[in-house]
Amino acid sequence: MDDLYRDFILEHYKRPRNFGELPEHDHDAHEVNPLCGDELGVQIVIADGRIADLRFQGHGCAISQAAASMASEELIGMEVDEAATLDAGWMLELLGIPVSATRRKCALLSLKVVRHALTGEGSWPGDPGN
Amino acid sequence: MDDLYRDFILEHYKRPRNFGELPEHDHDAHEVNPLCGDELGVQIVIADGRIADLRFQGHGCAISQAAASMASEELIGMEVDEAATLDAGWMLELLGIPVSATRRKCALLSLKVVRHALTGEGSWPGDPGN
Amino acid sequence: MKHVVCRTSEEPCQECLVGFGAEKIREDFPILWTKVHGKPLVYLDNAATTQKPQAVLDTLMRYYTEENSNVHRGVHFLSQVATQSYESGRTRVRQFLNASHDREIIFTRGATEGINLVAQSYGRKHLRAGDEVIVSAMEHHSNIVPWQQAAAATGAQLRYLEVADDGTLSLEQLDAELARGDVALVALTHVSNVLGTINPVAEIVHRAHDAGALALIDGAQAVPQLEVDLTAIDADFYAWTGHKALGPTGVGVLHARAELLEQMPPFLSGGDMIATVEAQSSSWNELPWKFEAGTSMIAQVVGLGAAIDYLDALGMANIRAHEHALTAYTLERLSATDGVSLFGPPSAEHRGGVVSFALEGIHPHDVAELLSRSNVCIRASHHCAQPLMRRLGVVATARASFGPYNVAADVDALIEAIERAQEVFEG
Amino acid sequence: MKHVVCRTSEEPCQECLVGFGAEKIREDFPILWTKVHGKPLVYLDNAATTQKPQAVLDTLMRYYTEENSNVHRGVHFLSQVATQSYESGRTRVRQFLNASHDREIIFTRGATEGINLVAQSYGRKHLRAGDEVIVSAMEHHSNIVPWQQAAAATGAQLRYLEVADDGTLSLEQLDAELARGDVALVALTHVSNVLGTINPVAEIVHRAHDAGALALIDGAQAVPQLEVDLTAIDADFYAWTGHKALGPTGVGVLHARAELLEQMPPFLSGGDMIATVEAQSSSWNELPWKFEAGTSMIAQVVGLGAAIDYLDALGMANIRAHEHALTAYTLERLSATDGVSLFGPPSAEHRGGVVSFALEGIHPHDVAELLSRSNVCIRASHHCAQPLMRRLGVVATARASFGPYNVAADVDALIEAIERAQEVFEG
Ligand SMILES: Cc1ncc(COP(=O)(O)O)c(C=O)c1O
Ligand SMILES: Cc1ncc(COP(=O)(O)O)c(C=O)c1O
Repeated sequence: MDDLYRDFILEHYKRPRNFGELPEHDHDAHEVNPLCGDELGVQIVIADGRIADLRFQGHGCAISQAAASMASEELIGMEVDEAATLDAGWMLELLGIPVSATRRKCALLSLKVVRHALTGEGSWPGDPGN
Repeated sequence: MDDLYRDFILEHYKRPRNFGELPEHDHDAHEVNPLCGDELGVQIVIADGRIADLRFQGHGCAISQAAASMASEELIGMEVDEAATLDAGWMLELLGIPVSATRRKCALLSLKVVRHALTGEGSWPGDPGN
Repeated sequence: MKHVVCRTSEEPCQECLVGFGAEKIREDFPILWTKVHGKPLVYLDNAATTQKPQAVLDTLMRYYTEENSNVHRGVHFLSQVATQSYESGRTRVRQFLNASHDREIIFTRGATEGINLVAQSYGRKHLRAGDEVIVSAMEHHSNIVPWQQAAAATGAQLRYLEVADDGTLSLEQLDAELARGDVALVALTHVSNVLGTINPVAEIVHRAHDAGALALIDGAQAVPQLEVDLTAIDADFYAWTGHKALGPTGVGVLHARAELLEQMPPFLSGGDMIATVEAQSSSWNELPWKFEAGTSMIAQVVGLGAAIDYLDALGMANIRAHEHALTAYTLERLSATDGVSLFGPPSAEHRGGVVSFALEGIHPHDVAELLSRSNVCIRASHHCAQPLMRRLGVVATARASFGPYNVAADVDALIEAIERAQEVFEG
Repeated sequence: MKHVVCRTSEEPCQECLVGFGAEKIREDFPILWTKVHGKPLVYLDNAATTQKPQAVLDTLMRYYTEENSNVHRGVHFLSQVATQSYESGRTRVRQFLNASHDREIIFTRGATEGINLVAQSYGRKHLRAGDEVIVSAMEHHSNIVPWQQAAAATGAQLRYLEVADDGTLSLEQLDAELARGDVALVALTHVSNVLGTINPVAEIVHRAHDAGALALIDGAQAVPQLEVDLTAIDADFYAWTGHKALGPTGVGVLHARAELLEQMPPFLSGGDMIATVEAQSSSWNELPWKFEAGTSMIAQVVGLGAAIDYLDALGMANIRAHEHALTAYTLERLSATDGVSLFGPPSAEHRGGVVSFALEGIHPHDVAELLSRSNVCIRASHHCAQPLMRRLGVVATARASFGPYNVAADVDALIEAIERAQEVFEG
C-alpha cells in the first residue's frame, strides 16, 4: 500500500465532494499553483457567520484534488472566522499523509484559495521563508 | 638578472626617448589600457610619406614605457604605410623580452596609439579572439 | 525487440552506430553509480539538467585547488593561469560550435540571461512601436516573457507561430508574417523542450534575414544533443546553457554578431566591462568583455570547457544517433502501453531526445511521484511552456528526456514504473 | 616585533585573541599547500577573490555526485533533495547575516548583478528627474556605473561624497546633501576595496532614512571579514558576492526589503519567476523567486552555504581580530620600509584587511610582477575604482589583502619581496 496514494486519497480524487459551481455566492477566488499551473476556484455562501455552502472547481493532481474534497467537508458549516485562519498544519493533518516539500503547494492550494476568498489575502498558508 | 626587467628595459623606462609633446603635428591619438588605466598619447609629424617626428606622453609601467621609447626610435624615419601596418609580432620582437598574456597590452599600448593616430582605427594589434 | 540500444557493454549499440556503448559512459558519471533503496538511479530528466562526468568535476577541483584567482586585471602568476583557463573556455566554445570569433562569445548565467541580455539591450534600444517580434507557441518562458517585457517597453507587438498537430512550426506562416515587412526579430527555439521538435533553424534564419529581420535562436536543448554549427545556422543571436550540456550550473553562452554587440548598450555594468569611468559617464571595454560585468563565473566557464571536451570526445553525431535510437525505442514502447498518449512529432526522425506523454486518469504530478518510487526520475510540469500547454489542452505533461549515458534498460524501467503507477490508481 | 600574529601553530596568535591559529586553518585550503618553484604560495589578493576551503569543495562534489538536479519544479526525489539544499543555502545566508526573511534574500551572480538589479528594476522605475543619487568617491565601479546608467535613463543626478585624506567619508557632507531633500537613494560601500576604510553604515542608513532616502550598501568586502548584522544595519538593499567570502565563483546575494521588492518590476524574466504566462502578458511568482529567473546557480548556492558554515565555525569576530592584527602588522612593516607610501586610514582600527601602497619609481604593475617572482600574489590595478584613483592622484595602486588563512610570515614575505623588487629597479 502506497504511503501517499492511500485508498481514501484516490477515492476523494476520483469522486471529489462539493465540486461544481455556485453561481450565487458571497465570496469567490481563483488560484494557480506556480509549480505546475494547476488551477482551483472556489465559491462560498455565508449564513449566520458560517460557511453555508462551498464549491471548488478546477483540476489538479490527486493530492490537490483530494485535499480540496476533504477540506470542503470540514469547511461547510464552519465559522467564517475559524475558516479564515486555518493554517497549513490543519490541512496537512486532515490529509493524513506524508507530503514532501515539493508537493506542499499541491496539498495547500485549496486552503489558499479559501483564505483568499474569505480574507482577500492570497499568500500561501505557512509559507517557507517567513 | 631578471628575464623581463633587463637593463635596457629599465634604462628606457628611466630615460624614455622621444617623450614630450609636439604641438604642431599631422596626427595624434590617445589611448587607455583598460587593464590598469595607464594612458598614452602620441603626436606625429609626417614628411615625404615618412614619420619625420614623433613624441609620446603619458605614464605607465616599465614595459609600456620602454616599449614606447624603443618603438619611437624605430618609428622615426619609417614609411607611414609600413608604420601603419606593424603588428604585435614586430613590437614583441623589438622588446626582446618574454611578455605574458596579461602584460601584452602593456607592451602593445604604444603601437596601438600609433596605429590609431595613423589609421583612425583603434583595435589592439593582434587582439586575442580574432 | 527491434532496437538494441546500448543495453549492456557486451551487447554494444548497433542501432545508433555508436561504438561508444552507453554502459561505458555511465562509468564516467558518479551519480549514476548511486543506488537508491538498493536500486540504480534511472535519470530521465536531462532536459531539465544533465548529470556531470567526473572529468568536469575534476576540472572544477583542479581549478579551485591550483588556479583559483580573479581574472583579467591580475598580474601575478595565479591570475595569469586563471585568465588563461577562463579565456580558453571561450575559445573551446567557439571551436565546438564552429563560431568565428572569441569576441562574439559572451558568458552568461544561462540561456535565460542570454535572451534577457538581447531583449533588454538590443530590444529596448532598437525595437520601435509597430515592429513585430515573432516567437512560437512552443517557446520556453525564457523566450517569451523577455519579449513581452521588451514589447511593453517599446510598443512592439508579439506574434506567435502556431504549432501543428504533428508538433512542427509552419514555414508558410513564418513567410506570411515576414511578408508584412514589419518583423524586426524572429526568436525561436532550436529544439522544443516539451515536444522534442527540431526546428529547421538555418532555413528560418535565412528567411528572416531575407525579410530584413534578425533571428535569435534558443539553443538550450540543441547544444547538448545535436551537432550545432553556428556558422551554418547564421543566427544573429544564439543562446544556450551549460548545465544541460554536462557542464556546471551557473554558466551559459550567448553567441552574437559583433556588429550588433558593438551597437548595443551594455546590459549589466560595473567592473571589467569598462574602459574608463569618469564621475558622470563611462566608456566600455572591447568585446566580449563589454557584456561581462563583474567577476565572472570563472570556475564554471572552465568546467564548461571540460564538458565540451567530453562531448567532443564522444562525438556529437554519435550522441545524436544514440539518443535518436533511444527516442525511437521509447516511442515504440510507450505506444504499445495502454492508457498512454504521446505529444510531439510521431516519429523520432525530426525529434530530439525528449518524450512528453500523459497517462489517462493520472495527473502528471502523480505520475512523476509514483515513478520516483521506482527510482525513475522524470519531470511533470508545464515545463515553463504554458502557452504550449494551452495549445495541447493540458496543464502539464510527464516528460522523459535523455542524456548520452541513458540506455534501453532505463526505458524498460520507465515502462515498468508506468505500469506500476497505473496499478496504484486502478487498485 | 610587537605583533605576533599566528606565526606558527606552536606560537598561537595572541594579538588577535583568536585561538584558531591561522596555520591550522591553512591546512583546510588545498591551494595553499602548493609549492611554486619549490616555495609556498603567498596569497595576498583576497580582496579580489579568496581561496576555498576543502569543505566547500567537498560540498560541491557531494552536490554534483549525490543531488544534482533542477530545482523547484521537480517532483522526483533528486529534485526534492536539490531543492532542499538550494533553499537551505538561502536560510543559511539569512541566519548568518541576521536577516529576517528568506524571501528577502535573492541569489545573483555577484555583487555587480545585485546592484544592477536594484539600479535597473528599482532605479529605472522609481527615480525621477531631479532626484539625487549619492555615491562616494571610494566606490567600486559596480556601485557607480549602474547609477550613471540609471541617472541617464531617468534624469536623476549622481553626486559623490568626498573622501578625506584619512580615507574616511564625511557624515557632515552626507547631512548637507540629505538636507536638500532631493536625495532618493544613498549607495555606499561598507568597506573600501582599496583603502580598507570601514564606513559607519548603520549610521549612514539611519540618516538616509531620516531624510526619506533609501540606502543601498555594497557589502562585497564586508561580509568576508566583519560580523555583518543586516537587522542592525537596516539597509534597504545589501549586495555582496560569494567568491570573496570563501565561496564558489558565480554566486552572490542581494538582500532587500520585501515591500520594495513587491513594488519593483522583475529584472530578468523567464522560467521560475512567473506565476502564469499568457500570450501577451505574465504574472510573477512570489518573493524571492520573482527575482530569480531561469535555472539558478544551484551548486554554487549550496557551496556558498558550506562557506558560511566554515566562516561561522571560525567566528567572524575571530576573523576580524585576526585580520585586524595582520593589517596593523603590515602597516607597521610597510611604514618602516624605504620608498613605500601608504593609502587609506593611518591606523588599522577602522580599516579592513586591505593595504594599498606605492613604491617610489616603480609602477604598481611592475611591483606585482616582481612580487610574483617571489610567489607573492598581490594586485596592481585601479581596483575598479578609477574615481578614487583620480582622488589619490595615481592611476593604480599595489594592494595586499588578507584572508583568515594569512599569517605574519606572509607579510614578512611581502616585505622581503618588495625589497627585492626595489633592488631590481635600482640595480
Ligand atoms: C528550450 C529552453 N530554453 C531555455 C531554457 C532556460 O535555460 P536556463 O534555465 O538554464 O536559463 C530551457 C531550460 O530550462 C529550455 O529548455
Ligand atoms: C567593494 C566591491 N564592490 C563590488 C565588487 C564586485 O563584486 P563582483 O565582481 O563579485 O560582482 C567588488 C569586487 O570586485 C568590490 O570589491
